[in-house]
Amino acid sequence: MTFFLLAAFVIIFPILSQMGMISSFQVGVWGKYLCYAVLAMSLNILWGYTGLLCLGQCLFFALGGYAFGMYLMLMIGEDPVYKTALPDFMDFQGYKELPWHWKPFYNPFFAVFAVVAVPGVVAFIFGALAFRSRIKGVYFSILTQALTYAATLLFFRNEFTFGGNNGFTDFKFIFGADIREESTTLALFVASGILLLVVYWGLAWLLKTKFGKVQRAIRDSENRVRFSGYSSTHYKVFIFVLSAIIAGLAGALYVPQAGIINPEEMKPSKGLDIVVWVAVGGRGTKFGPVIGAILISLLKSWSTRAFPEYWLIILGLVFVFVVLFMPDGIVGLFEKAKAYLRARKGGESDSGSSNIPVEAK
Amino acid sequence: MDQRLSKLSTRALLIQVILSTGESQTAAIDVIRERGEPIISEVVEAWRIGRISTLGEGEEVQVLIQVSEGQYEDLLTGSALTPSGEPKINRATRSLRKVLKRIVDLLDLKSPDMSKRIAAAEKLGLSQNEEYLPELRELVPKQSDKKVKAAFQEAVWISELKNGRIDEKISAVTSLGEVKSYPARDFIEALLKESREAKVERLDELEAVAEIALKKIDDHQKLVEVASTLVRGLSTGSVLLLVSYGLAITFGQMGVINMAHGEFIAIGGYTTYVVQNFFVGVFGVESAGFGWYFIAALPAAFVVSALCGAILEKGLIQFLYKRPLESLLATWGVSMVLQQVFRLWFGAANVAVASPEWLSGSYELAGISLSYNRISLIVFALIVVLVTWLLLAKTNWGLHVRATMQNRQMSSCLGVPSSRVNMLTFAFGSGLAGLAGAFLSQIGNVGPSMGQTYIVDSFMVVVVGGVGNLLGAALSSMGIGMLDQGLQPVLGPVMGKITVLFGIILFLQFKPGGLFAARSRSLDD
Amino acid sequence: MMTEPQLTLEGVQVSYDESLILRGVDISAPKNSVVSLLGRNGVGKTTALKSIMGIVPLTAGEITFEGNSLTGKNTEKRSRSGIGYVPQGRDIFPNLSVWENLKVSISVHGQAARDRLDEVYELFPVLAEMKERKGGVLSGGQQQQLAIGRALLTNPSLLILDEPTEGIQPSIIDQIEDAILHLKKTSEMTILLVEQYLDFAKSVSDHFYIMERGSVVERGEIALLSDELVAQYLSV
Amino acid sequence: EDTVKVGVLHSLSGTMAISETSLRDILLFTFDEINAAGGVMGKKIEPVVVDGASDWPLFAEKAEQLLAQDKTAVTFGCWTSVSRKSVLPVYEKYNGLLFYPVQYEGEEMSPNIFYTAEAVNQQAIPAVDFLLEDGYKKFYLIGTDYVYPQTTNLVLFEYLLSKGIPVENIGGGLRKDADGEVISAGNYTPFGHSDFQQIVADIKKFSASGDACVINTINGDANVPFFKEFAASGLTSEDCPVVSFSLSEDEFRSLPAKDLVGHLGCWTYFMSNESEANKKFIADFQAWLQKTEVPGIVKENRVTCSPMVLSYNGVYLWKAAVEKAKSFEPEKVMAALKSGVSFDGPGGTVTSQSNHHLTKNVYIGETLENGQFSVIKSFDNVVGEPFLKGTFMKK
Amino acid sequence: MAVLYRDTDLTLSAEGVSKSFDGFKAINDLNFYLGDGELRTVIGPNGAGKSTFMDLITGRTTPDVGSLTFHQPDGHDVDLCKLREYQINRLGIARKFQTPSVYTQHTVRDNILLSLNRDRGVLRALFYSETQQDRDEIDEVLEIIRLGDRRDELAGSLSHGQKQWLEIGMLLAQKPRVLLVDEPAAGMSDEETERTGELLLSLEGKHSVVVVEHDMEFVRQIARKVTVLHQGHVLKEGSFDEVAGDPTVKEVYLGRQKHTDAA
Ligand SMILES: Nc1ncnc2c1ncn2[C@@H]1O[C@H](COP(=O)(O)OP(=O)(O)OP(=O)(O)O)[C@@H](O)[C@H]1O
Ligand SMILES: Nc1ncnc2c1ncn2[C@@H]1O[C@H](COP(=O)(O)OP(=O)(O)OP(=O)(O)O)[C@@H](O)[C@H]1O
Ligand SMILES: CC(C)C[C@H](N)C(=O)O
Ligand SMILES: [Mg+2]
Ligand SMILES: [Mg+2]
Repeated sequence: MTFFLLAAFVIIFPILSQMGMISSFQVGVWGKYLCYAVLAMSLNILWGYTGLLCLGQCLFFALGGYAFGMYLMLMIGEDPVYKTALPDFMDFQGYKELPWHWKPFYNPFFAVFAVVAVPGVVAFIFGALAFRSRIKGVYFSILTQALTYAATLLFFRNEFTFGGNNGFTDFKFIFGADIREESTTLALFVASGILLLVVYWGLAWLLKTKFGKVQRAIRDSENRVRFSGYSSTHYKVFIFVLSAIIAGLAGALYVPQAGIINPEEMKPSKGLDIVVWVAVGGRGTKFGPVIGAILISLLKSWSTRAFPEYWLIILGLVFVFVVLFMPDGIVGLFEKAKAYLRARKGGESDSGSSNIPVEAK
Repeated sequence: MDQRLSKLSTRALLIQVILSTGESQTAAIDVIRERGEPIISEVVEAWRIGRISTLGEGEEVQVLIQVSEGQYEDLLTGSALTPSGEPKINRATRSLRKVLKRIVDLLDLKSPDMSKRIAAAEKLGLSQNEEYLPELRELVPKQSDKKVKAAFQEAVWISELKNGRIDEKISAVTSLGEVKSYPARDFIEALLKESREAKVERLDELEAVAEIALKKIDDHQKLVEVASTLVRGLSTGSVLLLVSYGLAITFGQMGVINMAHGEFIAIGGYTTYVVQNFFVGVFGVESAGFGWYFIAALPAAFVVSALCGAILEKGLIQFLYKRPLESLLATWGVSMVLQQVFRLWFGAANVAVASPEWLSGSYELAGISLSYNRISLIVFALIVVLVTWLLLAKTNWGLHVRATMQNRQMSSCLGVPSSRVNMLTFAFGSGLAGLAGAFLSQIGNVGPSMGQTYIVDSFMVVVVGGVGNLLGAALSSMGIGMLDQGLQPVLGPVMGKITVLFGIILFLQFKPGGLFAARSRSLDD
Repeated sequence: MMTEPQLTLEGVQVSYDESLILRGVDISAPKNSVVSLLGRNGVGKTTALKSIMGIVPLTAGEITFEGNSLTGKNTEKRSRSGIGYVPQGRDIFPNLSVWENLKVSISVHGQAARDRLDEVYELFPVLAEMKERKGGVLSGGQQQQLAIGRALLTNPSLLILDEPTEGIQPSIIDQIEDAILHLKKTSEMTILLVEQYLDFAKSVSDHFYIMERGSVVERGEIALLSDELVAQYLSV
Repeated sequence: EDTVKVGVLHSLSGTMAISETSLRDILLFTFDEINAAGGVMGKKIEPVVVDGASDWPLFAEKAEQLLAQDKTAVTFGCWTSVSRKSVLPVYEKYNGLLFYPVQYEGEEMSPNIFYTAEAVNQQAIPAVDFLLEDGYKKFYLIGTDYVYPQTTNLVLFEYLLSKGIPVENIGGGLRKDADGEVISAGNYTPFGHSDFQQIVADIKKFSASGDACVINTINGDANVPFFKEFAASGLTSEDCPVVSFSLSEDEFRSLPAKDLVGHLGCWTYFMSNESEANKKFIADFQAWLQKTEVPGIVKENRVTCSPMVLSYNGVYLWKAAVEKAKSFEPEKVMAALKSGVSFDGPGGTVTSQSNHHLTKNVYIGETLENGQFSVIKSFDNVVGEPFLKGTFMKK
Repeated sequence: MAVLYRDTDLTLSAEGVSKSFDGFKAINDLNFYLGDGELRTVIGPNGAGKSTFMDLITGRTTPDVGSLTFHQPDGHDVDLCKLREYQINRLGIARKFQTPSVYTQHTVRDNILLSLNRDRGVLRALFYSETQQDRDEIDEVLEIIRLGDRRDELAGSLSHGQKQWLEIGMLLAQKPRVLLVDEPAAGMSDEETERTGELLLSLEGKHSVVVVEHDMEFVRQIARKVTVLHQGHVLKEGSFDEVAGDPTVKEVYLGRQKHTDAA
């Protein structure tokens, strides 16, 4: 059901925009939100369904973004300040020729491959190490945070060959199309929409498989899973890599729409933002992350314009409110409402809705 | 020399220096150079930091020294005075100050204050100015204190490196090597280089002794470097410890993923700021009373943060004990709110907190410089660890905290007042964060997002130590601090920090539960 | 036995989420007696005990202890007013040492608890032997002993035991049995016992209650617990 | 319609808010001042304030919102270079107009951005000139590890060499690429670094032999721990002055002034400027602060500083250019700017140049105990030059 | 009288195994041999090391010294000390824990499904689809543990005793060669205990089973060969009566044996 809702949205939105009812700006903004939604889903399969709270999901997003950004940088050609084939920041930092690891990125296929491979490989190495030595719970969370923090510092460095603090900006062409054209904006929106639908559908499928069940079993009792003959390490590495790849893809689509990628994008606080999206929407629900990411981003976008001085307070209170009164997020609230309607015949359904511990009452 | 001038009192001369310009100023300075009264350095220092002002115009003009806020002294008479108008601040020019600084340094050579004498000798020696050499030489035997004497002697040698005869140079080099003089190192090296490049007359003997001396100095320096690094590591570790200890309680003991921890640190910082302003209001910046503000700020910071913590616990956290992950979301929200509240209350800019006199400055020990605020930081961290340990390990309250955190329901079943324990514990943890904030105000920023700087580090420390283990947190902060400072000289601060982070990641591969992992046989822990 | 009841449950209802688990339970335990609560797996025995401790909220009914209603009292107050509890599953504090586990009770209940300590050590010598060991690493049976010892130290006038013999070696079960009989004789203690081990229950109890799907279906003096009843309600 | 919408795009939250909020304040003041005097070409300015939240993609989004939705005629905003770089494509796409007020590393000249900021040759170079003249022979470079400090220091490195300073007298460390060419000069710390023990110890060694100074491009609040450590180690400005490029009067509000006395700054405006224009400007601003009702604006102890004045100047230059072009059309306004318009601002006359930068006065100042600068040298009418790298290389 | 020891091949042998925790010897030079298809009962005082021994076999901890060998039907011997938990399980060694451990957020049925003896690799799990045989097996197990009517409820909402049963069901679903059953009767009524006993007896011959229990009635019911552990070491091995009559066993373990005698 939710899938068709999403699909309808992805189809109708561009049509409305073609009819002039939605501005190209809105299309661009929503395109980014769709990427956020995918990013949130990628965290949800880890956190919501496997119990692995990754605070560094932003890293994979950014890595995908950087990988694709490298391609976009090379596509700028000789246009801006220095009129050389090198990206401006390289001229600027005194490079005489393109570093070797940049060269393959002239090829768009390689770039797309890298978008998948780089986050995937990083996740694989990190995941294999961490899960083998049975790092779990908060230890895992904090480690992922340390990882993304270290990466941020690394990318901030000028000499890391990725533009330092300023990162990549001022993209001009994507697959031959002018990135500033409205049609490109629309195309990117549609691409993001398709990514969203595919990921949504794919994850829904995954959850139904036995794999999905093992995943949730790991969340509940990982040791039990091991004693039942499953290598929880393999499962966790697989899901971690998958999630990183999805995040990377989201990042790759995000970057041309946002127009910039820089190390700020992998800062630990960004990782927490994603966690918040998922939690607000409803952790461990299919639709929750999507709705959480979009609603929070909308709220942020709207309130930074409407209440520039107060928006942080508004947003912060929303989080507190959600936690206190919607323990299973927005989606959980819907479920509760549905269950309530169903059970209304059964008389007073108890206070179960707010899991307020008894001793605290 | 101007007869008229030399008849004037030093105070009057100073007034002339301050009020006149050009030749008559220079003349006055020349005379002052001959005088040796402490008032000179006092006035020069006051002039430097804008405490000299004038009152009135023309012949009537009076020169005043500001003693403290609104309190002045007539420079000519030295008597206290309440100005009849608005005094106008008078400032020395930069070049004048540099000249006067030299005079003051020379004066300081005879200052009764030992540390001033040492500093002056050091400085004049390093300047390698020929003019000062005779005076320095003359003063060496007059020093009774060994340390002072050594400083003067060293200054003489350093000066001789440039101004001495060749034999004097050689003996100076040798002696400097003996005392392993660090400041001399670069001069000796320059001397060596000069001699090598001057192809006409190479001074073989000088070169030989210079090489030996350099080696001696370098070897010693390596030792000092290691020792200094250790001290710096301790101090960095203490900062980490202070900022993370509150979290070791709220997160480690209670399981609340407290993202607002940083804001509690900020509350401590702001409390210190408010207390400081209060003291300024009551005592004035200059008064002795002001220096005590920090002593008052410590308990204040603790209490204010603890209160805020208690409110947060009662209003929010207590509903989340069964859902620890959600505490992350809620406290993240609280953290956003608090940050913006700080901005609206105190402004978006950081606020200034001045260190009291007794926390400024440093102490030199065998070549290692120990600044007072760092030393007190280390001591304070130690106290925090001790007190926390005593509270948690030796009191019933501590036992209740630990029992409640391990199994809230069961401890209630045994009659432990768990909701009160929860509140007090959270308040205590928050109070510790506030204390950390108070201390951080002495070495860093106080501002709306000051807490954010520390939050990642704090969680890391707690996790590396082993969640729930206070000793672990203490050791891990020291370890991380040492590692950080140890790597910095080699890799620089950025790569050093990155390496530390990767080091932590690797460390947890081997100790997946941190330094002191809580062991359990239960299947789902 | 004509004494007034130490504890009464009247029409107690409890539900988890949407389903009603206790559908009006009435129990009354006379002072200084041992009452067994029997029934198949999942009929709600543990839930009934939890409702006495205030761990699960009642949706209806009332619980009275020593003449006072427990409604509105939180768990901690109930414990302080003299109810001791040994939960099913032991709930040892895993990272506290054995001694600290016991000390939690002592710290709350003071001198009276300390006086009991020797008694507890005598009953479960292993607790004295393993004082310094962390509660979490004890064997299952040792943990069970610790849980009972810890509850005894709260010096309760009502002791609630949820399957106390589970996982305990036979010789110690005997001792527990002796201890219960001894307590009954020497103190005013009332004991509410949930037990699957029928022989044990029979030999220590004065009264029995049988539960079936959330309600009490049979009650009486223990001597009246006939094989028919057992066959009807306790076997499969 | 008698209003014209003008965008204000600064971070009011997040890490950069400490600096940027003051620019919002001054802009709102300027708009009120202009509106009180009749507006721009008869139209009142209607500010649209948005919060970029120190979040660079959000800056881009907000910029687009200002241009596409609010249809603002011009935007005043950005502080960090990265925020400017993130909105640059947006302004080019919509052919909008942005005024950028904060000193930066140069090497950029977008057709849609006007840089009222100090270019490197209007800040760093004059400062070094002054130090050389003052007899300093050793220079220690220190900064935050990112583009602005790295670039500025590279330029300064070249400049110092060209002035005959030997390499060994340039402290902080050098890094060379494979060909032995220097690609980075100076000691760098991460953003928000708080532990300067090691670096200050290094500086102490470096300056032991006298005649040394520190060139500080540390950005933001990391300056506080740096100066606290510096002072705690016993160093003073007479021993080794620090000249900072990111510390203005506004930042001094949050620094313990006594730790900074005698250290140097270099800007195109100082609050202590004696001119009548400046006195009036300050008085008006203070008066405005007292009566404004915008939430979160601090009213006590406020100061003015170069980025604020450059924002202020920007608004007036825009007004002048609009009136010259007789149009709000960004393209025409930019053309008018390029043709050269002047404004007598609080820091002296500024004139727009065809290279999108300003000709303005540069002042070297010395920090006083009250958080003000006292001018010790000024350079008049320095022409802003964004492209400097490589220009001092002899070989 | 049941056959005490059938001269069959071994499936599991432990030789000279010791394990200590912080200096405390939980297992002390233990030798233990389990025959193919044998039903073995292990008793011993609380803390004797029974559960720890199972921990060692299943890879939860590794012995300090000694060897643990699994003898496969094809004649290969496998050193268990070198394997991880899931590898040991895949060899066919499955365990029921002393405190019930089930997937609380899964339905009763899925708990069984996840325990079925199928390829448990990642890819297989992805492309696994339920066959009729799987369904039958699940139903069969549910039947045995009598939780059929609660098959679609979350396991977390079962009572203690029901969880015990569910875990036994999960054990059965794995169809292992060796079953290690730690206190299966705890929390069960006498009737159910007896049923559990019958169930275990029915496995005899097809599977090797090690049962740990303190319920002497139950032990008597299922006893073939009984091993008594004490302080990490085998104190006595033999038939139920031999063991129960042993004075040391009586002293350290059985006590006055009132209930067992009565039965
Ligand atoms: N947390 C829970 N959520 C939902 N249902 C529960 C929960 N705990 C218990 N139940 C249900 O309540 C019923 C009664 O459980 P309870 O634990 O009281 O049984 P019991 O009589 O103690 O059984 P046993 O002898 O197995 O311990 C059971 O059907 C169980 O499924
Ligand atoms: N991880 C550990 N750390 C310390 N001691 C341990 C650990 N694991 C087990 N022990 C100790 O080893 C001994 C054996 O424990 P084990 O659980 O094997 O006993 P058991 O025979 O199963 O007892 P029960 O019948 O009570 O279940 C106990 O004394 C226990 O405290
Ligand atoms: C130095 C800073 C205040 C501003 C500079 N333009 C930057 O890149 O961030
Ligand atoms: Mg029960
Ligand atoms: Mg056991």
